Amino acid sequence: MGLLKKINALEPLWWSLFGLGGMIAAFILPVHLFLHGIAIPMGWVSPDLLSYERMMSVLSSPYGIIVKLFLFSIISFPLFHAAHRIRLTIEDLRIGWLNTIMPLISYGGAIVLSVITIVVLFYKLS
Amino acid sequence: MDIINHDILIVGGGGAGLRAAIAISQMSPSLKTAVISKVYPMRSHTVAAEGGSAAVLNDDDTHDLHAYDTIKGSDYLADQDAVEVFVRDATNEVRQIERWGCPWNREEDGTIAARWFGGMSRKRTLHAADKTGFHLLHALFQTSLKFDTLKRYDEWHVCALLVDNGKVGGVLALNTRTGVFSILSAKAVILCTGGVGRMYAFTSNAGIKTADGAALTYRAGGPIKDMEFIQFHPSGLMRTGILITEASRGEGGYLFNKDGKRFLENYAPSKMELAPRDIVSRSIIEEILAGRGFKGTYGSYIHLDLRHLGEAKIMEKLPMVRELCLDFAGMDPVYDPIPIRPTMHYTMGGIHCDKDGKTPMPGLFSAGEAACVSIHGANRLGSNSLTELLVFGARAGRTAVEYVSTAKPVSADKLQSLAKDRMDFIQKRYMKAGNGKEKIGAILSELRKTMDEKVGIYRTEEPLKEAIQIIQKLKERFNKITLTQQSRVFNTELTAAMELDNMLEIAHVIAMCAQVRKESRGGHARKDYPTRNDEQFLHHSLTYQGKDGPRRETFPVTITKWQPEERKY
Amino acid sequence: MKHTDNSITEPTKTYRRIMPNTWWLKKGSYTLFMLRELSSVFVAIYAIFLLIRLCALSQGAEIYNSKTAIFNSGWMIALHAVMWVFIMYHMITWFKISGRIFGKKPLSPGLVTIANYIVWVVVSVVLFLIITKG
Amino acid sequence: MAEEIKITVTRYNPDKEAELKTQTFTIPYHNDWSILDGLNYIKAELDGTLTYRWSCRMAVCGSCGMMVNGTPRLTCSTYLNEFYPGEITIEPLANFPIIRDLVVDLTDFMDKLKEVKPWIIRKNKSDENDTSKEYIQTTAQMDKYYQQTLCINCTLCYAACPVYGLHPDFIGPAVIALGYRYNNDSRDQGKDERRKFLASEDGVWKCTVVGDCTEVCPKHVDPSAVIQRTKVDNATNWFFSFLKGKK
Ligand SMILES: Cc1cc2nc3c(=O)[nH]c(=O)nc-3n(C[C@H](O)[C@H](O)[C@H](O)COP(=O)(O)OP(=O)(O)OC[C@H]3O[C@@H](n4cnc5c(N)ncnc54)[C@H](O)[C@@H]3O)c2cc1C
Ligand code: SF4
Ligand code: F3S
Ligand code: FES
Repeated sequence: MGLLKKINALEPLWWSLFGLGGMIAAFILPVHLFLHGIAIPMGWVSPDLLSYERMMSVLSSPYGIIVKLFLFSIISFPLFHAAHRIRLTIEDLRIGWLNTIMPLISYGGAIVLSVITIVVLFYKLS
Repeated sequence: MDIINHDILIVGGGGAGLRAAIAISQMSPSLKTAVISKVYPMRSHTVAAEGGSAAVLNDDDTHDLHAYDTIKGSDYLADQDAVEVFVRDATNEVRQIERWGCPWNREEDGTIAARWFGGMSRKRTLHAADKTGFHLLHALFQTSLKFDTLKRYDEWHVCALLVDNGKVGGVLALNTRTGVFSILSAKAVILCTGGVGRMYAFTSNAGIKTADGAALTYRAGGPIKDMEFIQFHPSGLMRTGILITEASRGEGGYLFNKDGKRFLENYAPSKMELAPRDIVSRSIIEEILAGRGFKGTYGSYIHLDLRHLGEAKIMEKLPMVRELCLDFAGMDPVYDPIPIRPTMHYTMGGIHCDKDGKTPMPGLFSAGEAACVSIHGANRLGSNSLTELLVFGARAGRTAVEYVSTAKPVSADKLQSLAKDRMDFIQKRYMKAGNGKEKIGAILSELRKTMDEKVGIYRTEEPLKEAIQIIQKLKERFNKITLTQQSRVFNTELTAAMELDNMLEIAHVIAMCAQVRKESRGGHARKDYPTRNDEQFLHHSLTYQGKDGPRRETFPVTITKWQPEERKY
Repeated sequence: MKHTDNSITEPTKTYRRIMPNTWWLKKGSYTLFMLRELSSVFVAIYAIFLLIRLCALSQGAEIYNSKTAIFNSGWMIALHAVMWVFIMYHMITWFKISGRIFGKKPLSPGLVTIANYIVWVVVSVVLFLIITKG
Repeated sequence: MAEEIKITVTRYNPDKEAELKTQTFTIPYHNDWSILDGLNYIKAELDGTLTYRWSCRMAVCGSCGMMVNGTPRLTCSTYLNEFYPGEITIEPLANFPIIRDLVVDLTDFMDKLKEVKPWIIRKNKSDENDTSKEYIQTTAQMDKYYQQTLCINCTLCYAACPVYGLHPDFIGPAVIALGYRYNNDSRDQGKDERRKFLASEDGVWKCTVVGDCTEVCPKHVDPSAVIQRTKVDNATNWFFSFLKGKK
């Protein structure tokens, strides 16, 4: 219980991350998803944009670090955004047993995935 | 029966009651103080006051001028010593409420702003848009919450004063929530129960204004004063009587008859729309009687025109007027004139008390509209009432604190036996009213119709006599009421019956005093005696409950500096 | 309250209504609210997809290309289309709320929301150009 | 035959029955009657036991809130003509315990109202009762909180907020708006004292921005927006005190 209490006490932090993630999701994800998930796979714009070679060259270019930071922020913050909302929604749906451990699962999940993102971006891919 | 002990009990959670409560809590936190109210305090009718609250703040103004305006407005029936105290304390009180958070409108430089109001010779009506009472009440209520020692009985209905040998020892009250009656004992009781408006059909008053305070005092043997003086406000919205504030004229609105004429030039050429309320109301009625009113489904009316003020000014200074018109008359004052006619508005009379809120009964105090100090005399100037709540609420509170420091409580045994008597009475009168078939609703509407028609703006001997007879008949019919509601929890039928009983009692007093006062003064206008008669009637009327109806005495008016003169505007 | 005497406040039985778990189906505005909350699930899924792509990228061309093939399949595109709709809904609601939060005098909520949309258009065009041309 | 309209109301009498019932009345239809006029007609003419609250009948006292066809409304300023010729269903305000018929228990709301310390707090206590002069406050400063002073405590927003229905400990829209009103008053210095309550576990963070509170508010207090602003404010404060090493 102690841990859960501590997590709850960090509410301002979770909420801020939620807000940041929500903003990124609102401003950036629509066009990003449209390109990566629909337009490029459909071939409306050049499919080569996502080819292995191009991706690697972009990431290792002098701007690579900026691209990596960008990728990190559109992965990690939206995850925190979702974590917070899902947690509160589970509470609103009153799924009792899940309720109590939800903070742990959701924020924990977002943290773990963010760490993986960092490892992949900044160690594996460098 | 349960007894709950207090030092001071305030009946009424409106402006006056709360101001008294705060004064006591500040002065003497160790006293057991409680506010008892039949509605949550912030629902009290002070919440509906719109136009403003008068006090001298500006350099071009003086306390003497404010006093003179008030006294002249009162048609010289006000007690001048009380008025002097009133205008002096007023200045501090409006600043105090500012310090407690009231969002008064401001001048450019951030000081409190004032507006014109009827009968005032200076701009001295402070306002918080046109929701002044609302802001004042919420500021008072919210400030009162900071006193942990102040107890509240919300939604408790006071049914009787418990009086031992003329001395007040507490009240008998019904907890509406549980339906249980209890004794709330106290060394001092301050009655702040508001006015009597609901006995009229066309009224600006809320459902709670049912003459309770006056009736409680009257039944307990105390005198009530000047009950014949009822104020009719010129601008009641057609059909409902909902008030369109005088500030709409203060900000420059015009009154037009159906010929498109600003008819006040025939009645009060120097002040026009800003003449005192009694005069403006009568002028409107004259116009309507002369056939110069507009005709509508709910009777004749005249126009209050704000269109020339423009949307921006209306939204800044009179937002509530617009809201009310849109919500309750389906029209927009920015584009159309408002249909209005005079509406019963304010009770100048009330529980007889002095400038410290003291009544002749030891332990009984009063403030606010329920009280008659009297600073309003025969006619109240608009915006003096909210200030009165503050000034005399605070004063009554302080007086009560002084009183309880030496007073002895009435013994518990005595209270029990007094309460038992009252309980028997209540049981018999309201709850087991036996074989009768009378309905509260029917008696009430008959009463309201009678008051509107026969004890209204203009009064004459014959209709007044008829009114008295009708009221007596209604009282008899009341003896045969049957409540359909016999269960305890939130029995609003029971409380409505008690309220109706109170109104019948006080309506009788009003009609009787109006009949006896054979002159016209302020709000009391006799068709058959159209002038003021200082020789015979420059006195207050004090009324006591007699064996068969009200017994009237007279009481001198205090005059200090301002000799009566003709009242012209 | 300092001097309460509890004996007189005998509690009355109040009736408590319990909200059914399906409360959010009872009212249009509540259902829209739930859909908005649901949009965050798709936001998360998209973020995870991106992470998967990056993992694949770090594991070499072969794995990356086979993953990309999956992402290019018809049902994946369909799934993305659904996700896109939800994310657009997220954006609309987000801008509306942010208008209300930041649209205090002298700004108005409408103004802030419009400003949001303008920024959004600019960001989208710039990103589009960078990703496709840069 | 004169026009008529049907009103169905919730009935509950704790002395008698354990469950809620409904009862339908047919009343004459007037196109300028409010729902409250209709209820008053029922009470006077048809059934004196029907129980509900009202007082000002001019939309300012906040007594007469009820669910009208499922939405919280002030019945004194909601008209029959909005529904005619359809039928009207009146229920007690949602999310509150019912005392009797259409009367709900507001104890919880009243307690919370006090908790937020809705009064001017000054560092120097003697300021609070100094009547020698007023505080200076410009109209621009007043604009910062004025909208939130307009709350009439009608609790419609509580009936509209599912979060309050689900978690009755949630402080709720109107009370948070009231805290905001004082926090943003240039005369007040009590923000830190109020924060303990507003930023507590049951405070602003519980709000999931459903937004219905703002939709139903008859006085345009916009609780939804000010709750979010209070979150921003509390989060900022949290980071600052974190940096200063207080947390
Ligand atoms: C529409 C309108 C507009 C007005 N505008 C202005 C204005 O602009 N300026 C101005 O100066 N004046 C104005 N007035 C007059 C002024 O508002 C009132 O005179 C004043 O508010 C009365 O306050 P009060 O505290 O005496 O009583 P109220 O506010 O009426 O409160 C009465 C209290 O007593 C309680 N009570 C009554 N009976 C019982 C009982 N039996 N048991 C328990 N509790 C009881 C009630 O619950 C309530 O709390 C206006 C009045 C009206 C009707
Ligand atoms: S915020 Fe609006 S809805 Fe809520 S109590 Fe206040 S006035 Fe009523
Ligand atoms: S409806 Fe409830 S969840 Fe928040 S925005 Fe309003 S308080
Ligand atoms: S009766 Fe006062 S708000 Fe409706």
